[in-house]
Amino acid sequence: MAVKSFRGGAHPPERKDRTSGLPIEYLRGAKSVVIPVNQHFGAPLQPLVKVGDQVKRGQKIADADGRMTVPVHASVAGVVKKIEPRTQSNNVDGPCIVVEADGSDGVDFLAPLDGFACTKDEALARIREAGIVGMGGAGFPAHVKLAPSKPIALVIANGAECEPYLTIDERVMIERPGDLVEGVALTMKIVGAPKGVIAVEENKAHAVAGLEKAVAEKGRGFDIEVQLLKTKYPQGGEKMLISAVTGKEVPSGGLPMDVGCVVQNIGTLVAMVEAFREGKPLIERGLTISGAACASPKNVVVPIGTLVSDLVAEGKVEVTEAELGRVIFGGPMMGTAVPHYAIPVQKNTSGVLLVSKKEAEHYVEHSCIRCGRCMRACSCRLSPALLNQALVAGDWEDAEKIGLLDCVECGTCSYVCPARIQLVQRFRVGKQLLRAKKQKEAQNACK
Amino acid sequence: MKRLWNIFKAGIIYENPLLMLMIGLCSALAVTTNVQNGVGMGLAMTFVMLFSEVIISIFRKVIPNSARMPIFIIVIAAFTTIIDLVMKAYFPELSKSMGVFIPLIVVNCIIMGRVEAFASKEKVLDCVADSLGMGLGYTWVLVGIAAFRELLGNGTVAGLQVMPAGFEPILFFILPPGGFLVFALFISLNIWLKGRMQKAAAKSAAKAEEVAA
Amino acid sequence: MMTILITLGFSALLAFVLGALLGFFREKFKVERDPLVDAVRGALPGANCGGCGYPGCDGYAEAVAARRAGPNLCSAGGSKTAEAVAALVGVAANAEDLVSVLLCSGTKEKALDKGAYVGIPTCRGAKLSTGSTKACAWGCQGFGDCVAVCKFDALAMGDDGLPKVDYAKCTGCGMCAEECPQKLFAIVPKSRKGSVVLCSNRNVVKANVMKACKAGCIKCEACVKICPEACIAMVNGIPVTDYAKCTSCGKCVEKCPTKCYALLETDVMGKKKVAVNA
Amino acid sequence: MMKDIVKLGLILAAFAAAACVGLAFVNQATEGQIAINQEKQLNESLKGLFPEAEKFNDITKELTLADPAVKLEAAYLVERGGAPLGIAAKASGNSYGGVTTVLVGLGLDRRIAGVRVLDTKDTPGLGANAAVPTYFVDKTSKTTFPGQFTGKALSDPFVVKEDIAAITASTITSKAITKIIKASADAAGARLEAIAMAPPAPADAAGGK
Amino acid sequence: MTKIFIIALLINNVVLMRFLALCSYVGMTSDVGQSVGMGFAVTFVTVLATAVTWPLQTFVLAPLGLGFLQILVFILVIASLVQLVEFYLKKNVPGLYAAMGIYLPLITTNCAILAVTFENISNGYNFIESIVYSVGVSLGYLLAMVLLAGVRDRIKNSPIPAFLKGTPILFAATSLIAIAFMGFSGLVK
Amino acid sequence: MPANNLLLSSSPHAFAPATTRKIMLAVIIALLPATGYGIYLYGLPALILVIATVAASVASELLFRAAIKAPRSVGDLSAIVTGLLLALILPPSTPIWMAVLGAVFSIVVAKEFFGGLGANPFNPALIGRAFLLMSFPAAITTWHKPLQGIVDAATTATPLNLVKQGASLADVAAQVGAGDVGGLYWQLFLGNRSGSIGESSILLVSIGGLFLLGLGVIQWIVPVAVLGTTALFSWALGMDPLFSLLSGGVVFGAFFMATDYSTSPLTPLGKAIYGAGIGLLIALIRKLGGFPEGVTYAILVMNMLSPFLDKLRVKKYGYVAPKKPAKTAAPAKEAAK
Ligand SMILES: Cc1cc2nc3c(=O)[nH]c(=O)nc-3n(C[C@H](O)[C@H](O)[C@H](O)COP(=O)(O)O)c2cc1C
Ligand SMILES: Cc1cc2nc3c(=O)[nH]c(=O)nc-3n(C[C@H](O)[C@H](O)[C@H](O)COP(=O)(O)O)c2cc1C
Ligand SMILES: Cc1cc2nc3c(=O)[nH]c(=O)nc-3n(C[C@H](O)[C@H](O)[C@H](O)COP(=O)(O)O)c2cc1C
Ligand SMILES: Cc1cc2nc3c(=O)[nH]c(=O)nc-3n(C[C@H](O)[C@H](O)[C@H](O)CO)c2cc1C
Ligand code: SF4
Ligand code: SF4
Ligand code: SF4
Ligand code: SF4
Ligand code: FES
Repeated sequence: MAVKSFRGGAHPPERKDRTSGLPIEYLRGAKSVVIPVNQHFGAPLQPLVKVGDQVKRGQKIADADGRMTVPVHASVAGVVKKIEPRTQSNNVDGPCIVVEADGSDGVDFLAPLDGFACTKDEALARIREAGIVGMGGAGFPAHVKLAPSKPIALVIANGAECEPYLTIDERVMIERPGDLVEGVALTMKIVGAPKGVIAVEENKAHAVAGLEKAVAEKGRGFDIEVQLLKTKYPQGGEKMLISAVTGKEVPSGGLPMDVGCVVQNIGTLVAMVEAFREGKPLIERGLTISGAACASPKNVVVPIGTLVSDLVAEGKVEVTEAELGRVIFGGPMMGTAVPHYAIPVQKNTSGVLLVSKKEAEHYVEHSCIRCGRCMRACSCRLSPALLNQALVAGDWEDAEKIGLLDCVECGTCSYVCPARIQLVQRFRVGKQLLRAKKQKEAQNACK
Repeated sequence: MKRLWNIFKAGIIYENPLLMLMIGLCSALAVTTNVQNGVGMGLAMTFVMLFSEVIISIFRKVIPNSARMPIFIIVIAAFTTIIDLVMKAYFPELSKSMGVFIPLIVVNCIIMGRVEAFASKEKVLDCVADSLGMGLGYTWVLVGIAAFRELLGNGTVAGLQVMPAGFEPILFFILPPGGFLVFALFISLNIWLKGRMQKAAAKSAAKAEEVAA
Repeated sequence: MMTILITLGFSALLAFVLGALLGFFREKFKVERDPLVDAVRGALPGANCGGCGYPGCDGYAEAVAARRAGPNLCSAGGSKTAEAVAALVGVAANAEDLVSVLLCSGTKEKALDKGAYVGIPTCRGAKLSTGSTKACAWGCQGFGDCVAVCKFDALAMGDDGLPKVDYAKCTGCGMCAEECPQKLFAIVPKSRKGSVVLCSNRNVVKANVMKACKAGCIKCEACVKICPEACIAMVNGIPVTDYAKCTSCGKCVEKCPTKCYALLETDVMGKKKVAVNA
Repeated sequence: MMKDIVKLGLILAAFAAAACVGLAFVNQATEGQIAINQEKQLNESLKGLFPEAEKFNDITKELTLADPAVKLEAAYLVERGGAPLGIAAKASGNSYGGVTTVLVGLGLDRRIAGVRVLDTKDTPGLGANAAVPTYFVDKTSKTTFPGQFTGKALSDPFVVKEDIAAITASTITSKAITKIIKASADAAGARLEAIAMAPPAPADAAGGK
Repeated sequence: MTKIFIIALLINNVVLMRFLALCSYVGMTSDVGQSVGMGFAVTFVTVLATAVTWPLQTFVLAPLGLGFLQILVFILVIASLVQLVEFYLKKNVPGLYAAMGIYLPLITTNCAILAVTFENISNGYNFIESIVYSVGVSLGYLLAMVLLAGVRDRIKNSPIPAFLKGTPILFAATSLIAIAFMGFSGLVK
Repeated sequence: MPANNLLLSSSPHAFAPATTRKIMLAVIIALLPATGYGIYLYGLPALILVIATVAASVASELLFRAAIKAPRSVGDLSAIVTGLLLALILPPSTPIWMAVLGAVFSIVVAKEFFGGLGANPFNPALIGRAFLLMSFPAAITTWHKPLQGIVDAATTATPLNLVKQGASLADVAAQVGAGDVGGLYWQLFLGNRSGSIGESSILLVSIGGLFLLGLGVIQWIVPVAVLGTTALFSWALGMDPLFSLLSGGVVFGAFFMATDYSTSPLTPLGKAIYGAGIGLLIALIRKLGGFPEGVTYAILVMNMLSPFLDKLRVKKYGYVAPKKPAKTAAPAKEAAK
């Protein structure tokens, strides 16, 4: 099989060996959960419950009207204790519903539905009602992504898992290949794509045999192929993945559907299958808990809203406090560093890293030596060094021309920079300001 | 009298045409390979500036606004020609070594600038003070730069051997790149000095205020 | 003598022709333009030295007239020219002078850090990647983005980690208010008198505020209760003074347990608190 | 409008006329001196080459240079009491930094009577040392670069670093000036042949070098 | 002819080796576009000025014995020329005026132009040579302007020591550019 | 629960091992063979020269930054690289005080004036050399025969000087005692010839260069472009291409100086043009210029073009050509008519 890739990128140490051989542990007995009301990319939700309400597992507890919304469900059965702002994994205080388990196992799932038999609208409605968002990071509502306005030729299952440490997608591919293949088939059915590809990085080549077997057995005759990709960060970035698999590039400012593609994370696909087969909303997810300050690295499935601190308190995760230097929600390349770990797992939390002081290098920005490493590594072929220079100078025109808005914030440039320049952070700030500036200009133009 | 003195003083430091206003640079760099040239150029400039300012100040009321520029040019050009001819006649060597830069006084931004900004508005005596101040300000910088360049680049000052015999001249300083660098350092020195002076002034002012309070 | 005659004839002829040509062309190709440009142009020395960074005096005059450039860029003309130009473009006196007031007292000592932030030293950058470097989500990040945008040199970063407004220089242009990612500046009339709460923490849980910042408003509502004019009300988690009623009696200031209440005219804008950052 | 134009023209004309007439007077006052300067300069240079000379006849048109890279500026037949002493040629050519102008004198003995570097645009301290009277290629005998040519015969090789000492680190200048000298001396020699000036008997040339 | 051109353009570059036209060199190089505009405007006017002053000197001043009026006449003629061109462009070719006209007033006092017209005469160039020389000099000016603009662009965000910020660093940069230009010396012998 | 002491950083939270310091260290290591050989060829004076320039570079950077109260930066080792490179491109007989002056000029004027590491538009070591060449042309163009000590040994002409003075390759071979032209090539390759301290052995210089290429410290484009175009244009101008590569400082310059990060363009196309420009200028200056060797000036001249070449960027991912507004405007105009 030809191994495919994209131009640019870097290869940070994988550090996956600590968890890649460990089967997923199902830790479903949370005593209480803190469920953030807003976990998706889109309009904010309103809680549907009050303090003191009794809720069942799978019961819808927050929702809103509007296309870009998906509801949130209770992940344990119990009583609503509080609805108050809590720190979320993006470091922002947002409204959360605190549910305390009462030992009952009341379940309130949807009715099972045959995704291959129902209409497209029924299928999309189900996906929304089940609260499914992209679990690969951005948390984009899945029912929106699966109703593209352009014809789709290819569905790609994103099994790249290019972030160091993370192994949960790998475990799913090994342990549940059948569900994954069914998810790909289901997606192909919904978007009407003639072809599906499960894209897997080379370092997970051992999962390929199982996947190919599952395709033969559970593929329902859909044209699904398994494709090996070079192990390289950010192979899993949607745009990079598409150019690696198809050779086509998503046009600047465009979407995958502009080149006839839909990309779905492994976890998302499995969650979809469960939502149809069992009527189970997205109330739990798998993630990798790892890092050198974690004495018991593992792959787990936990209810959404589980506080990492609770897992620690219950002894399910061991932390070497003295060594702890940084807590990261997500992978080390794209994740968010948080000030403590009393923070709930969300729908888009693919990992929690308890990084040791030694790993948490404390760096200072030096001056750019113009080595060009960032340019060679940039997955979007931008010129981070020049972009940085333009931003420091406040030259917005130049920054936009170099491609500020095209940056996918993968962080490869910052990773490779020998001068430790905080390129991506500056780009994020720059994008925020540039967008604000453009909005203002548009407003002025309207006037 | 105090006022004239102040006008005169301004050109020497605070509004020094070369260091502060940064105009009329060309001749300042081109002729400063030795001190004689610097003196010659400075005096020639002063001469043209003095007479141009005086004449224009005298006629300032009769010069119509619309013909201002051409008339200024005529006046300046006339005095430039005079100094050119006089130097050719009586200082042939100096005239030769400064070449085209004597005629170019006519477009020297300093003169045009002062004539427009000052002479066309102010009284004759003020103009004398201003042109002498500006001219002297210009000359001392020229001589300063020239002395520095000549000393390091040739081991001499005004043609007299200053450095010990063993000194190997650093030609860089009398070559064009050296001219640019020395000038850069001169300006920065002046900016630094100005900063110091301002700080000192601010400090004393603050002190005065404190005392008053 | 002959030469002198030739000179006379030649020069007179040349100058006449040139002068006439110029006059003719000027009339023929006359282009209307903003009289202010001409006025400014008139005040400039006309040396066309380019020292201002604009293409000649005309270019600069246009820029000044269009308020794209300040009045003090002409180095050839010196201070006199600058004054003249400034007088020409002098903006009509402001209806009301405005100033900027910082609504946070969370100094380095008083407001707790949430963690050890590393990254670009700007408030916006810090906020974007940490939510807030302070345990208080509303507090000042202390990197001085506001200081950097102030065109009037009216802001300086204090040693205590908070920006200081120099009310002698602040023009109330609002650049800092716009730039601050925490939206901590209020632009108020310079003449305003009365009390103000120098805190923006909207967390309604008292314990949370106390944990985060020793200078924060802990929602005890002592100010609301003590005000004899009943002019303070809690709005969105923070006390707000009604300036129509406030008499600057200072009772709320006295009563506030964390001392985050202050009087605008003395504590904020008065000489008393303006720490000159030496 | 017409009136304005005429008025503008007249004012300008008045100023210009006044200025120019003034200049004309200054010019008249200095003209003589400048001419004297120039002549004196030329005379001094020429006299430097031929101290006994009394008269210089311009024969610029009569000399032709073989080397196209060297340009003849002027040439004079030097006379004393009606009898020719030699030819002085002013010629220029490109050197390191631009055009260099040299005055070369050739005696009847077909030896170089002297050389003056009149103008050089070469680097001060390097090539320009050719025109510096205190720069010596031979410190012991205090011979300047142009000085070393005095007394050289036309038949000499004129090769830098062989029979001609170079200015330190300025081979280009040295070669360029040598080329100008050689070319103009050759032309002068040819002219002397043409006007049938036989070289004097060898005994007379003893004073050469 | 090539020699005259190369020498004027590189070896004796007006700005870098001869220190002419420095005021606009410092003032008009804050961005590359500006420096190109100024450079072409100067080229245009220099050639025009040469085309007018050379015949004026050769056919009028010299025969009439009015050589001493050279300075006055040349500067007047150039100044008027610039004015005329400016008036003309402003009214009739506003597009070009927007691009170039704004630089014209600066040119009146650009000493390089006047120097070229003087040197055409003092170097004894014929008409064609004078034109070539003027093009060479002004393109040399353009080149120096563009190079400095490039360097300025490159260093605009650099942590330059405070005492050098502003004009000093421009001259220091010019010094280094001039050092690099020494490499062209001796290229034409 | 730990409080207030965890690191809060923006992603990414991991970094590649390369740091500025390690990169500079690699360059120093790559230069060691050539440096050692230079010391072997010219003895103690060469060693003293190297030590002097390095010390002067480091000291001037330290002192200057202390004087302007900038953060100390000698830890990044770049000053050592500059000092070392400067020594290696000077004649072995350069008086120490001159070399020190050159090093100070390199660091202070060419580097620190512009903001220090990475901000300098011109190659500091080459500016230092050009400054010395300009200031003391005699001293910096005096060469010595290798392996004879330089205290009282005779000066000599370098092979390039000989060619400049019109000698043929066979003459040169005879002069340097290499027998035939083939022997001359071999001798030049191994490095038994006069010249600057570090440039002599093409073999050792190339080993250093390949070491840097292998480590990924430098990219292949610039050296290949420089060497290729030097050979090409030398041939086109009627010079021997192989001799052109083997003589003078071309190989040294191509690997160590044209590749200097701060002064060379960032993009592949920019690098290619930059390298080609250097090659062309080297050939031109050698053939027509006032100097026998033109590497210094060729690189410095191209340094000036770097800011422009930086604009030749690679097309970004998903680049779409901007729509020409003219097309939409034209019909509108017609409609208006
Ligand atoms: C730099 C970068 C790296 C990413 N890496 C992965 C990855 O390794 N695995 C993954 O599933 N999604 C990854 N994503 C998210 C994908 O781009 C994409 O959003 C996701 O695969 C879409 O599936 P979802 O909507 O089901 O999450 C990455 C995104 C970016 C910007
Ligand atoms: C800045 C500089 C200026 C120079 N000026 C001259 C010069 O005016 N005349 C000259 O012949 N050589 C000059 N040279 C030296 C030549 O470039 C070249 O090194 C020399 O002609 C070779 O001669 P050599 O064999 O005596 O070393 C200069 C060199 C430099 C670096
Ligand atoms: C990178 C580098 C650049 C150099 N640049 C020059 C230069 O521009 N001019 C010069 O005369 N010598 C330069 N040199 C020194 C020359 O190599 C010297 O002229 C050389 O010894 C002559 O070459 P050859 O020994 O092959 O004849 C440079 C040396 C190096 C290593
Ligand atoms: C590959 C490479 C080449 C370098 N070449 C030079 C050089 O030619 N001259 C120099 O002064 N420094 C050189 N340095 C060191 C450093 O980059 C130099 O000091 C910077 O130019 C200073 O900003 C080099 C460094 C590297 C990594
Ligand atoms: S973060 Fe942006 S600029 Fe940096 S490598 Fe990724 S896409 Fe490129
Ligand atoms: S990787 Fe860092 S040091 Fe290198 S060019 Fe990019 S920003 Fe500069
Ligand atoms: S007031 Fe705002 S902008 Fe200013 S330092 Fe504080 S957070 Fe930053
Ligand atoms: S609590 Fe109030 S005073 Fe303290 S940091 Fe927050 S906003 Fe500032
Ligand atoms: S441009 Fe030459 S003096 Fe101003």
